[in-house]
Amino acid sequence: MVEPLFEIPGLFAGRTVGFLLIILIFVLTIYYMSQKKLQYVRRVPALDAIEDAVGRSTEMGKPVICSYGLGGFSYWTIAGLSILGYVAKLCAETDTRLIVPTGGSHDSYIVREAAVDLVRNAYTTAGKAEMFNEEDMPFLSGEQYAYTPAYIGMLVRDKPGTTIMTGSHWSEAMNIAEMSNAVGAITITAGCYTSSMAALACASDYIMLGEEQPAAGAYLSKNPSQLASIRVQDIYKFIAVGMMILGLIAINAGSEIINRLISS
Amino acid sequence: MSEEGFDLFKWMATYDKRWIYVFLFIVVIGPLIRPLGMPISVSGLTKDYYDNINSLTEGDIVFDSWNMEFSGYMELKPGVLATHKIFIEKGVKLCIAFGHFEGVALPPVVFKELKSYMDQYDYKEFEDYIIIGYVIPNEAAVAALAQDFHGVVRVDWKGQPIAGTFLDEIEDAGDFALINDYTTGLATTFQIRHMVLTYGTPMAVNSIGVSVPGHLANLDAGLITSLLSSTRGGAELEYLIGQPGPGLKSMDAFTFGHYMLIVFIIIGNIGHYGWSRRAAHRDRTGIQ
Amino acid sequence: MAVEMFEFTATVVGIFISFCMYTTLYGKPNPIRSWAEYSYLAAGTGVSVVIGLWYIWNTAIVNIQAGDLILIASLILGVMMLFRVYPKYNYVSRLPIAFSVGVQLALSLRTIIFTNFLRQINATIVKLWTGVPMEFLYRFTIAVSVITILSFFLYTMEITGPLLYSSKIGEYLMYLGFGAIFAQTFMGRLGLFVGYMENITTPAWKQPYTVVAAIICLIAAIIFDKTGLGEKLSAG
Amino acid sequence: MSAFFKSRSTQLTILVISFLLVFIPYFINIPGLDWFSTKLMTIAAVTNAFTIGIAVYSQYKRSGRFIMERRKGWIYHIYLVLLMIFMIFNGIVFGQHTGGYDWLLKAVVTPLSSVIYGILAFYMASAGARAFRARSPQAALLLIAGLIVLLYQAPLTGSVFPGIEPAATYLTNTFGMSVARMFSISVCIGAIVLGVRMLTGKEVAFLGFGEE
Repeated sequence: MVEPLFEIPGLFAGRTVGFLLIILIFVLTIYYMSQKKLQYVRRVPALDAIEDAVGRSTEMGKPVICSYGLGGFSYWTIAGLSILGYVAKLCAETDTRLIVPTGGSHDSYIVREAAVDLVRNAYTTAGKAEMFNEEDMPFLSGEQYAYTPAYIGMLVRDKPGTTIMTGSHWSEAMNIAEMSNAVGAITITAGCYTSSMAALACASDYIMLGEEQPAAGAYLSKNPSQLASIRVQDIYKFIAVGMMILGLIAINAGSEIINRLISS
Repeated sequence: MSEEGFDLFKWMATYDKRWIYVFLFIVVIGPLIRPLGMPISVSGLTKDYYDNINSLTEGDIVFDSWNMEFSGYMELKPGVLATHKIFIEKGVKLCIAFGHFEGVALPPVVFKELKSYMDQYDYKEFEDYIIIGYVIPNEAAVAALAQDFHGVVRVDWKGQPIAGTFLDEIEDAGDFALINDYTTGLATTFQIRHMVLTYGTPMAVNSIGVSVPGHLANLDAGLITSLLSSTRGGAELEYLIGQPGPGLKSMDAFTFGHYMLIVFIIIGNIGHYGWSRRAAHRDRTGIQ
Repeated sequence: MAVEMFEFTATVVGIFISFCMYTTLYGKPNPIRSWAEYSYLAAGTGVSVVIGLWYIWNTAIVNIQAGDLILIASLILGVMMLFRVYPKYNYVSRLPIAFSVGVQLALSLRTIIFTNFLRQINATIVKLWTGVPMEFLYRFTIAVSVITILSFFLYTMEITGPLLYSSKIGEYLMYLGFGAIFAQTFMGRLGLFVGYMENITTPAWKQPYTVVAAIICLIAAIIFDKTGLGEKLSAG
Repeated sequence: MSAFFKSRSTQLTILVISFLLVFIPYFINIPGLDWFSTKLMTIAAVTNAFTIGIAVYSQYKRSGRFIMERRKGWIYHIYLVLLMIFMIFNGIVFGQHTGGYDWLLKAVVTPLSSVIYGILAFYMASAGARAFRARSPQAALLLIAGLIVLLYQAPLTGSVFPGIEPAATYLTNTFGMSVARMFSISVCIGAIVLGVRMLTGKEVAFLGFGEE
């Protein structure tokens, strides 16, 4: 590591810039969350893919399966739930049967309650409260690899026209995506870690890469804190890119100033 | 195009996927029962890992974290055994911790494989290695262990006190000469954050293939010092230390498994261009 | 002999139950697969409970006995956590959850900015030309890839102008990366499968059991499928 | 008393205080606080370990429902509950390194753990065989990079054609690594922002917080 550029008395050397960056995230997030005007987030192409796929299921008279991952409360799950709400709305409007497998981890049953409310609301808002059936949101298991075969069993029995996997799906995603493909469903997935993105990019008909999912979730939910999150992430990506470009220019001109700043 | 040719293309595009499963079983089990001993090459990554481990000296204490389920061990076995052979030969002392509850099934299996080696170098439990058990179930546990080792761990996995052993020299994570991690991705991130970043202890990682891309970024960022990737890396390490084991034995199956996939990809592409693309009914939805 | 018998039976049953599980690949439900699945679920949960208790004993009780009385709090909070399963009093569990989430959040936030952000940026900022052409190619590619791929993931602005070119390049480079990552992931999964097959074919005495178990399970899967019994007798 | 536990502000206060007690000493040197925060970590680690009790209870409850309602596969749930109880009883009474517990660990848990993840090799293979098609420029790049790295990873190729190693290493260590790095950067910020949202009480509904 290089010599730090500066030190602030009382703060541990080498941790100052990190500390300041975290504080800045706090400030920016709270600022954007408190703004009356909603932050702009662009519509991601994934949403068109979801609409098309649900439309195709409706035409074929086949159900749609949409899961929101098997994690507990997380960054991905929140996004997954927003997308689930949207899919429920589309299904309610077009009278398409929606099946939502839930469970998969020890924490998942907390999220399940939120998911049931969300889907019920979507049906009520569309004026089709009587169409909502909680039996179509079964809790499969609290264990990942009991959830997976049960999910696959569902695919085989119900032969959906579309399978949408959002939220955080881990290694089981490949089993499900392959089986979904085998039963002829359009498979839309979301990758939430590097190797899963690469594998799912092959196994699915459409994949939401990394942050495309939270962006889609924020776009659909119009929730100020989700929108603020995407905004702050973008700002920090600019900071990262800016630091890299400036740093590369500086270091190739013989100055380690940016490296020293980062190490402060 | 002739009628037969058309059928072949159709088969290439639409064959039952279970044929892939059958072939994969055959190409893997076959060479394991009758090994061919094909040659392999050694990558720069493995050479660096070997140098990293080899730079330890007698009496150095290594935090040996077995962050794997039994399934992870199946993939990392060659690397685990070869690395421990180096440790044993060098007289490095090991503090073994598990990051998954299935870890408790591993020591009898691993030490059974290493028994003759341990006898040869008189390598004994409690004098040379101590198993502290499943002590890193979550991030808080890793951070606490890193900051105050003896405040968290007082007994080994069988309940015997560790006071009076070589672990007396350890106060925090900074006192380990190296963290050696065999990982399926459990507590590794937490160890990087709370042991490496905070105390600057070097860390060598023996990772399953799935996590290799992520660890390459960590390696480039200097967060880990070396990386041994999957079974292939283990086999290369066996080759470097001149001790053929399960890794080199399974390399034939490894080669055939890869070639088989390549053949099926080629078949699929021929089928795609020869049949599916013209039929094109699948792509009509407009979705990739 | 008792020990050998123990090893022998565990190994043979292990091989058989493995192939029961592999019948999943046949693609149709059957009871032997359900049996394997439920055995794993039961035994796996059993092990995790026993090991969890072991952890609590060794980390809390042993340390309390040694005089670290502050750890008594961990037991109290832990017991409060268990109230979660009891709907009437589940609010009791909210305090330990709040505490535990607070601590975990702090641990993750205080370090992640260094490992995932600053160190990664720092590693990208390097002298491009070191006199070795290959090194230059690597460093230059990494710099271009990271910057362009990052620009592909911007969502709060319309992608136009130079950003459009950058994000398009980023997308293509990312797919090159995905190809490499897919291959590495396949290597990992194949390594696991090969490793396990090596385990059940070495030493040589296991080989006949492996082959016989594979054949029996395959035949069983076909019979269950053709007779329709699989769907009826499996767990669903 | 119950009002105290139920109060949303109590929960948020505890969340924020425990956060600060662990977060601050990492950056600012306050004598004594470091020791205390280490103890808090151990307490949190043990507290978390109790969640296994919740997991077992949910499993038991779910199986109970299957059995009571005689749903399809209920007989498997009887087997599951009995085996689970047997395993826990044996492990606690006779210890972890002996008897039925050890046997089941070796005969059931360890092989099936390997099989369950090992099956993914088959799905990866079929996904690759099915989807590695040059359908678009992106897919073509994926195909080319994938084939080169797959070829290199087959150990025989590397020793027969040494030229493939630099190509494959270049792909994995530059493009593959960059994807991982980009992902690492963006996930990090996402995680911190989520933390802020939780600490400001915007997301805690998911934890089952709030007035009743």
